[in-house]
Amino acid sequence: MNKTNRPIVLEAKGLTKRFPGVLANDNINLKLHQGEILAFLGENGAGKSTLMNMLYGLYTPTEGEIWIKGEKVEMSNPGDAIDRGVGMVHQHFQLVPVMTVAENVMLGSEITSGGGRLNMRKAIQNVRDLSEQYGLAVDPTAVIEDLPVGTQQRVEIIKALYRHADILILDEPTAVLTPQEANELFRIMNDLTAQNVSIIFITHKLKEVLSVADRIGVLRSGQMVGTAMPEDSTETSLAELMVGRNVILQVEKSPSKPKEPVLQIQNLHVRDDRGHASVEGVDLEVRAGEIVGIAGVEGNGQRELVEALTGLRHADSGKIIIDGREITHFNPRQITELGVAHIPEDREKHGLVMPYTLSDNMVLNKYFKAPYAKGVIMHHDKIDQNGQVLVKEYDVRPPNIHALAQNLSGGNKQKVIVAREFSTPTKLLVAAQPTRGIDVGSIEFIHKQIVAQRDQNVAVLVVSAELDEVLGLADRIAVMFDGRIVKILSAAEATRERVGLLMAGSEA
Amino acid sequence: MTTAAVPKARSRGDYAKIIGLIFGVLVLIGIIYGYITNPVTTTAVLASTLRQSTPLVLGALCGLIGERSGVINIGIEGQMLMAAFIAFLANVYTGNLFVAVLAGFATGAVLGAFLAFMSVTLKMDQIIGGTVINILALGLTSFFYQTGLTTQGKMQPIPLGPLADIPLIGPIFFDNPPITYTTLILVMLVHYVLFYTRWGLRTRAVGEHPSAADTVGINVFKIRYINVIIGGGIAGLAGAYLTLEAVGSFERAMTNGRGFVALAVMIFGKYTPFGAWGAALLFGFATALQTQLQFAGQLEIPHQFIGMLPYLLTIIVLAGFVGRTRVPSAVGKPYEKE
Amino acid sequence: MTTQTDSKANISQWLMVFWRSAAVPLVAVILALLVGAIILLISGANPLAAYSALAKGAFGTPIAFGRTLEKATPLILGGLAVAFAFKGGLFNIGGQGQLLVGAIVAAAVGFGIDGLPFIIHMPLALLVGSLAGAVYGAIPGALKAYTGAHEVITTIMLNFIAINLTDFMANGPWKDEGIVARTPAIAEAAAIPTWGNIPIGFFFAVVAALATWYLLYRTTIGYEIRTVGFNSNAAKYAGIGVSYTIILTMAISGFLAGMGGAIETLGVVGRYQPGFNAGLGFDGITIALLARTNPIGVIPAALLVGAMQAGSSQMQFDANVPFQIIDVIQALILFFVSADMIVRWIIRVKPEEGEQVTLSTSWG
Amino acid sequence: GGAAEQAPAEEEAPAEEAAAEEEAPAEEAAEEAAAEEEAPAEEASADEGDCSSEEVFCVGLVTDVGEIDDKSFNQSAWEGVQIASEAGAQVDYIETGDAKDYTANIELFAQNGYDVIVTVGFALGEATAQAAATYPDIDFIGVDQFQGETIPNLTGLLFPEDQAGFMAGALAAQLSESGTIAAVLGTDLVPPVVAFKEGYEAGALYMNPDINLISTYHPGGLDVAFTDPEWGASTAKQAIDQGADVVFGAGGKTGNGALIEVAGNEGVFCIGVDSDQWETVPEAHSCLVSSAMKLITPGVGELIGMSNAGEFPGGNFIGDVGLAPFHDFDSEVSDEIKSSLDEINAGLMDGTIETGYNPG
Ligand SMILES: Nc1ncnc2c1ncn2[C@@H]1O[C@H](COP(=O)(O)OP(=O)(O)OP(=O)(O)O)[C@@H](O)[C@H]1O
Ligand SMILES: Nc1ncnc2c1ncn2[C@@H]1O[C@H](COP(=O)(O)OP(=O)(O)OP(=O)(O)O)[C@@H](O)[C@H]1O
Ligand SMILES: [Mg+2]
Ligand SMILES: [Mg+2]
Repeated sequence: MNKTNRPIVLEAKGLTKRFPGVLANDNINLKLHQGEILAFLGENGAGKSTLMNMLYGLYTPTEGEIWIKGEKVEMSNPGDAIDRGVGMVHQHFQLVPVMTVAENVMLGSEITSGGGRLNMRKAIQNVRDLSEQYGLAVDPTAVIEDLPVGTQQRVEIIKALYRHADILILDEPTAVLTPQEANELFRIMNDLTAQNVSIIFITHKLKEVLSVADRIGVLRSGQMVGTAMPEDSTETSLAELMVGRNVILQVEKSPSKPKEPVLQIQNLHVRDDRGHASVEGVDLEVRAGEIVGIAGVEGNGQRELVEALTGLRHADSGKIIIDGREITHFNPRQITELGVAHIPEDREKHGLVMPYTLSDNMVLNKYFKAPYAKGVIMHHDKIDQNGQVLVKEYDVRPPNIHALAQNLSGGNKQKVIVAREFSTPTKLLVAAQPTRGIDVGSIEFIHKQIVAQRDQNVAVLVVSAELDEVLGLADRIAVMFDGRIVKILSAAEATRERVGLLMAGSEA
Repeated sequence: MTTAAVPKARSRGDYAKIIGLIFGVLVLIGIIYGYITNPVTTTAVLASTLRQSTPLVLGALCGLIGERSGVINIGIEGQMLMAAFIAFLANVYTGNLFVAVLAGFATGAVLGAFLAFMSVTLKMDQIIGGTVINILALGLTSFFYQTGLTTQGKMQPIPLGPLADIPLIGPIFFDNPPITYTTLILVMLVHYVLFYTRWGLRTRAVGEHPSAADTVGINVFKIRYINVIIGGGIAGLAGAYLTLEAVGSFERAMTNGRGFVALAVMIFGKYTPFGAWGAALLFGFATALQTQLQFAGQLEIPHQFIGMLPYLLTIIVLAGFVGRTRVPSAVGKPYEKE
Repeated sequence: MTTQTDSKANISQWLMVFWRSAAVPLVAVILALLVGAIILLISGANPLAAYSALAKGAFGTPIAFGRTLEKATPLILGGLAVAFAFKGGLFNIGGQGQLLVGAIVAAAVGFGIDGLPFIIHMPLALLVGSLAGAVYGAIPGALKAYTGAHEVITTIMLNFIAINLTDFMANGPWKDEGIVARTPAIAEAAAIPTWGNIPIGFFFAVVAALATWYLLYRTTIGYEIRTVGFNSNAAKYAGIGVSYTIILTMAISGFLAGMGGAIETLGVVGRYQPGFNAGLGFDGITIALLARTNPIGVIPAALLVGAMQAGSSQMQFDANVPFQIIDVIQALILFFVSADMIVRWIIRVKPEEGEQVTLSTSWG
Repeated sequence: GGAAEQAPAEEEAPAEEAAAEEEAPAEEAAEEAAAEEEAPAEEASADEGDCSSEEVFCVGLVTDVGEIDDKSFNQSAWEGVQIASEAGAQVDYIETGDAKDYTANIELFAQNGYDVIVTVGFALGEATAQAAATYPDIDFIGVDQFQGETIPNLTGLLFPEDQAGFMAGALAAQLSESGTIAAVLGTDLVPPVVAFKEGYEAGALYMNPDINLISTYHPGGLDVAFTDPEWGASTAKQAIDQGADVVFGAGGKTGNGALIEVAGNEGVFCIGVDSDQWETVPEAHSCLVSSAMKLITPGVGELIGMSNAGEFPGGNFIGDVGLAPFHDFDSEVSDEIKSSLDEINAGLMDGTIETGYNPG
C-alpha cells in the first residue's frame, strides 16, 4: 500500500559525495516516510553504502543537506545520527568478534553502576527483553564469533533497537542470509514498520525488493536513476533500470550429459576449527559434465566439506577420490595440480592478496609454472599478459592490471577470482558461495561461466546458501543438514518448497 | 553430535593449561622446600625476583594499555630512559622524590602523546614511531647527561607494619619501596579497568574493531590518544623506578634493553595484566636464580651459560606452554574514517 | 607525434618519478639537520662547525670516505635482514644475535684453518659465517612455525643468548693466548682486502642488496614469501607451505645479518673480539625503516647513517660536539622521512599508488 | 679549529648560573656546555699554538668505548692528562663511540702533530701498538696495555690490581661480622676485573680461611656489563639479604649501583674500585669504607712528564695500587686492622705474600 501520505522522517536534498578520483554520490534526493520500507538497488560500487554512510553521519557530505524529522542536521559522527533515532546495520557487520552479544549491544551506550563499572546483568536483561519483544531469539551471553551470520544480523538489529532507533538503515542485510533467515528478517521488518519504524533497505536481490518494499530507488554510478513502486515493477524491469541494459535472470543451460565420475567422496568425516565433528559421513559423487549443487543452511558442514576437498583442512576419516586417485591427505598444491579449481567462500580471506596487483593475484594458482616461471625465475611480462587477457575477458573494472585488489568492489574482486580459477585447465570446479554480495549483472556473468565450464565436461560442485542459485544452476541437488547429505534430488524433482523443508531438517 | 567430539576436542591449548598448572604447583613446592631448607637465601632470591620484575611489569602494562586500543608501542625502552633521566634531574634539583616521580610519569606521558601523534594523527607506521622514540631518547639523554650531579638519595622500603613480619611473604611483598607497591596495585587496577569498566570495554572494542566502535559513536582517536598517553606515563614510572628507587642515580643507556624485555613480557602474558605480571616474575626469578647460582659458585658450568638461564627459560616456557598469543586485531593499523 | 617529443616526455616523466621518490627523503634530511642545529645551539655548540666537521670526517678525504663505506657495510646487511623479514610478515629484532654468531664463526674459520689459498679461504669463511647466522635465524622461525611462539619475544631472547655464547667462546675454547678475551687473528688468506681505501666488503653488501631485491620481486620464492607475509590464508589456499616459508624467511634474514658480522670480522676487525660489534644489529632496524623495507633503499639509508658515524670523531675533534648528537639526528631523519605527510605538505608532492608500507602487519 | 670560535659561547654559560635556572632543556643545555667544555676551556688558552711546532707540547687522549666522565678509568686518565695541562701543555680528548674507531681516533691526534697520545683500556692495545710503529716521533701511553715486546715510544701503564684487590679483601674479611662478604663485578672479559676479583677473594681467605665469599659477574656483554647500575644494585641487595655485610663493587657504573644500594642498608660496608670513589660516588658516603685503587692519574701524569723531559721509558711501566683513605670510617676501622693492612701491603711489596693470581 502507499505510505507516501505519511509524515517525512528523513530527507536528503542534493547529497553529493566525492572521494579522491570518484564521484560516489551525485546530487541525490530522497524522502523516507514514517513506517515505510524504502528499498535501494544498484550495482556494486553504485554508491549505495556511501549514501547510507552519509545519512548515518559516518561520511560527511561534500554537498547537500540532510533533514531528519523536519530539522536540518549537521552530523559529525554517528553519535549525532543515533541521538536522532537513526540506526544502521552495515553491509560489513560492525560487531567485535571476541566480545559477547550483550557487550556489543551496549558498546557506546553502556549501562554502568557508578564509577564507570559495567552493569553486565542489567545489559544482559535488556538484550533478553528486546529479543523477546521482537522475537529475535538471541542469547546475550554468546560470543559473536561463535554465532552464525544470521544471528549476528539480528544482533545488529538489536543494537539499533537498543538505541531506540525509529529510522533503520539496512545495507545488504540479506547478502549472507539463507532464505529462511531472510524471511525471518522480513517478518521482523514488518513488525517494526507496524510500530512506525521507518526502514531503508539495500539489496541485490530483486525478489526481496518486490516482496517487502513500499517504494524502490535505483542508483547507478552515483546517480538516482529512478524510483519505482513494487506493484508496477518486475524483476526484469528493475534489473534493466539498475544495470542499464536488459539482463537474463534465469540461468540458460541445456540439459546435462554426465560422463565418468570425477569426484567421489566416501563416508567422509571432518572436524571444524573447534574440533567438533562437522562433516559426519558424507557420500557424494560428481561426474564430468554435470553441476551438483549443495543446498543447506550455513553451518551444516558445507564449509568444512569444501575445505577438506581442497586440502585446506584434513579429514578425520573417509575417502576423497578425484579422477580415480585418492587425495584424502594431499595438500592444496597437489590437489590443484590434479586440475581442481576452487572459488573460496571468503574472497578476502582466502581468495585474494589484497595488497597485490590484479595481475599478481591472477597467477596465485600457477605462478610457479611455465610460462609464468622457469625454475624459480618469474616472468612478469607473461604474468601481465595473462592479467590483460583475463581482465578483458572477464570484464573486471577498473580494467587496470596494476590496480591493487584491495581497491576493487566485491563484485570485481569475485570476478578476479573466477577469472583466475577458470583460466587453468580444469577437471573439477568447486565453487563456494560464488555470487555472494554481488549485483545481478555480475551474477549473470558468473553463472554463464560456470555453465560454460560444465559444457566443457568439467565436473562442478556448487555450494550456496542461495537456494535460487542452487536451483538455477544445478543438475542434481544434494541437501546438506547436520553434517550429512540428507537427500539428493534431480533438478526436475527439486522444488523450492521441498528443498527448503529438507534444509530445515524435516525429512520429505 | 558435537558432544561426542568434545573429549577429543581437548586441544593443545587445554592441556598446555594443565601442564602450566603442574608447572606452577612444582614451582610452589620448590619455593616452600627451599624456604624450609634455607629460608634466608630463598627469601633473598624471591625478594630479588620481585625487584627485577618491577620495571618489566610497568613496561608491559604500558605496552598492553596501548595495544589493547590498537597502538603498538615499541618505544617503551625510550620512554623509560627519558623518564629515568628527567626524574633524576628533578630529584637532583628539587630534592623532592615525589616531585621527581611525577616528573618521570609526565615525561613518559609526553612521549606517549608524541607516539600517539605519530601513529594516530600522522598515521605513521607504529613500529617506526616507537623506534623514533627509542633512538631519540637514547641520543638526547646521552647528549645532555653530565656527571657530577648527585641526588639526595633514593626511595627506601616502607614495611607495612605487622604484614611485613609474616614469614616469607612479609619480606617479599610487604617491605618494599613506594613504586614497587604502586606496581602491584597497578596490575590489579589495570585489570579491573580493562575488563570491568566502560573505558575498558571501549578500549578493547577500539583495539579489536575500530569501525564497529566508530559506528556506535565512540571517538576512536580520543580513546587511542588517552590510552597511549597513560601507558607512556606508566613507562615513565618504570624509568623513575630505575633512577629513584632501584639505583638512585642515572647512567647513559641504563635501561639496557629492559623496555624490549618488557615488550616480550607483554606478549608472553597474552596482553593481560596478570599474565604480564606472571611472565615478569618468571623472568625476574630466572635472573635472581642465575645470580644465586653464581653466588653459590658450586657449579662447574661457565657463568655465561648460567647467564643464559632467564632467556632460555623464557623461550622454553613460551614454546612449550604458552604458544601462540592472540594479538588485538586492529593493532598496528591506523584507523581511516573515510 | 614524433619520437623526439616522446623521448622528451620520457625524460620529464623520469625526472618526475625521480623527484617523487627522492624529494621526500631529501627534504626530510634537511629538516632533521635544521632541528639538530637548534639542539646544538641550545647546547652552546656551533652547528655549522659541527656539520662541516661531520662532513669532513665522512667525505673529506679518501680515507674518510673509505671509513664511511666501511661503516655502511654492516648497516646495509643488518638493514636488509630486518627489511627482508618484514616482507615475510615477520619482525626480526634478532639481527644483533645473528650478526654476532656470523662474526665469531667466520673468525673461527678464519683462524682455524690455514694453508688455504685466498680464493677459497675468504669466501669459505664468509659463507660459513653467513650460514651460521642463517641457522641462528632459523631457530625463531621454526619456533614460530611449529609452536606459534612470537618471533619478537624469541629473537630478543636469542640476542641475549648470542652475547653469552660468543663471550664464552671468545673467552674460552676459541680464546687467543694472552689475557685479552678474543679469538686469534684470522689468516691472511681469509681477510677481505680493501681496494685502495675502498673496503671490498662494501661491494659484497651492495650485491647482497641487489640479490635480495631480485629474490623478493623476481623469483617464485620471493612471491611465496611476500604472499605469506601479506595473507597466510591465501598462501595456504595457493598451495604454499606456510611453515616452511616462515622458517626460510627467517633463515635468509639471519643469513644477511650473519654476513654483516662475517664481513666485520674478515674485513674490518681481523678477529672476533667481544664489544666490537655492539649495536650493529639494532641499527639494522633503523636502516630498514628508513628505507621503508625496500632492499635497494637500504643502500642510501645505510650510507647516510654510516657517514654520520664515520664523521662523528672528526666532529668531536674539530667542534667539541659529543658523538651522541648523531643519534638524535638519526631519530629526526627517521621521523621526517616517515612523517611524509608533513614533508609532502611542505613540498606539495603527492604519494604514489600503493606506496605505503605497513610493517605493523608483522605484529599480529 | 672549531674550539676557538666556541670559547665565547661557553663563557656565557657558567655552571652555577645554569644550576640556578629552572626551565629544563635550557638548563641541561647550559650545564652541558659548561661541563663538556672544561677541556677546550683550558685548550682555548693554548689553542692558538699549533701542535706540530716545537714550542707547543700537545697531549691527546682517546677513551675506551664510553664517556670521558665515566667516574672510572677514562676519567682518571683524563685527570692525569690535565696535570700536564696545568704545566702548560695543550690537551684534548676524543670519546670513542665504536670500538672499530680506535685507530681512526688515534690518527686524528697523530695527524695533528700531538706529542703524546694516551689510550685508555686494554682493548686499544693493538691499535696503539700499530700507531706507535707508524709514528715513531710520538710517545704513546697505553693504560692497561701489556707490552709483549718493547717499543721505545710506547709505554704500557699497568697495575697489579690483584694486590689492590687483596688488600680490599683483607679489609673486608676483618670488617665482616656475619662472616659473609660479597663482590659485584663487571665482566671477566676485562682482565683487570678478574685480577681485582681473584685478589679480593685471596685476600679475604688469607685473613679468614672460612669466610663465606659470594661474588658474581654481570651476565651481559661488554656493552652493558659496566653500565648496568640497576643490576648492580639488585645483586648487592640479594647479597645483603643473605647476610653479606661487606660488598666490593668492581665494575664501573654497575659497581657504583651496588655501592649506592649498600649505602641504604644499615651496618653494611661497601668498598669501591679504581679511584677513590669517595670523590666519584658521594651517594655512597654512608657505607664507603675505602676503595681498591689503581693510581692511573699520577701514573699518566708521571709518564707525560717523562715524555716531556725526553726520558720516556717504553715497555711496561708499573703504576701504584693501594687502598683509598677511610675518610669518615677512619674511627670505625680499628688499629689492629690498620696495622694488619700495613703488614700485608709490605708483604705484597717484598713478595713474601702472593695473591696467587697469574693471568694466562
Ligand atoms: N572509502 C572510500 N574511499 C574512496 N572511494 C570510495 C570509498 N568508498 C566508496 N568509494 C567509491 O564510491 C563508490 C561507491 O561505493 P559504495 O560502497 O557506495 O558502492 P555500493 O553501492 O555500496 O557497492 P556494493 O553494492 O558493492 O555495496 C565506489 O565505486 C568507490 O569508487
Ligand atoms: N579505502 C578505499 N579506497 C578506495 N576505494 C574504496 C575504498 N573502500 C571501498 N572502496 C571502493 O568502494 C566500492 C565499494 O566498496 P565496498 O567494499 O562496499 O565494495 P562491495 O562491492 O560492497 O564489497 P562487498 O561486496 O565485499 O561488500 C569499491 O569500488 C571499492 O573500490
Ligand atoms: Mg555497499
Ligand atoms: Mg559494499
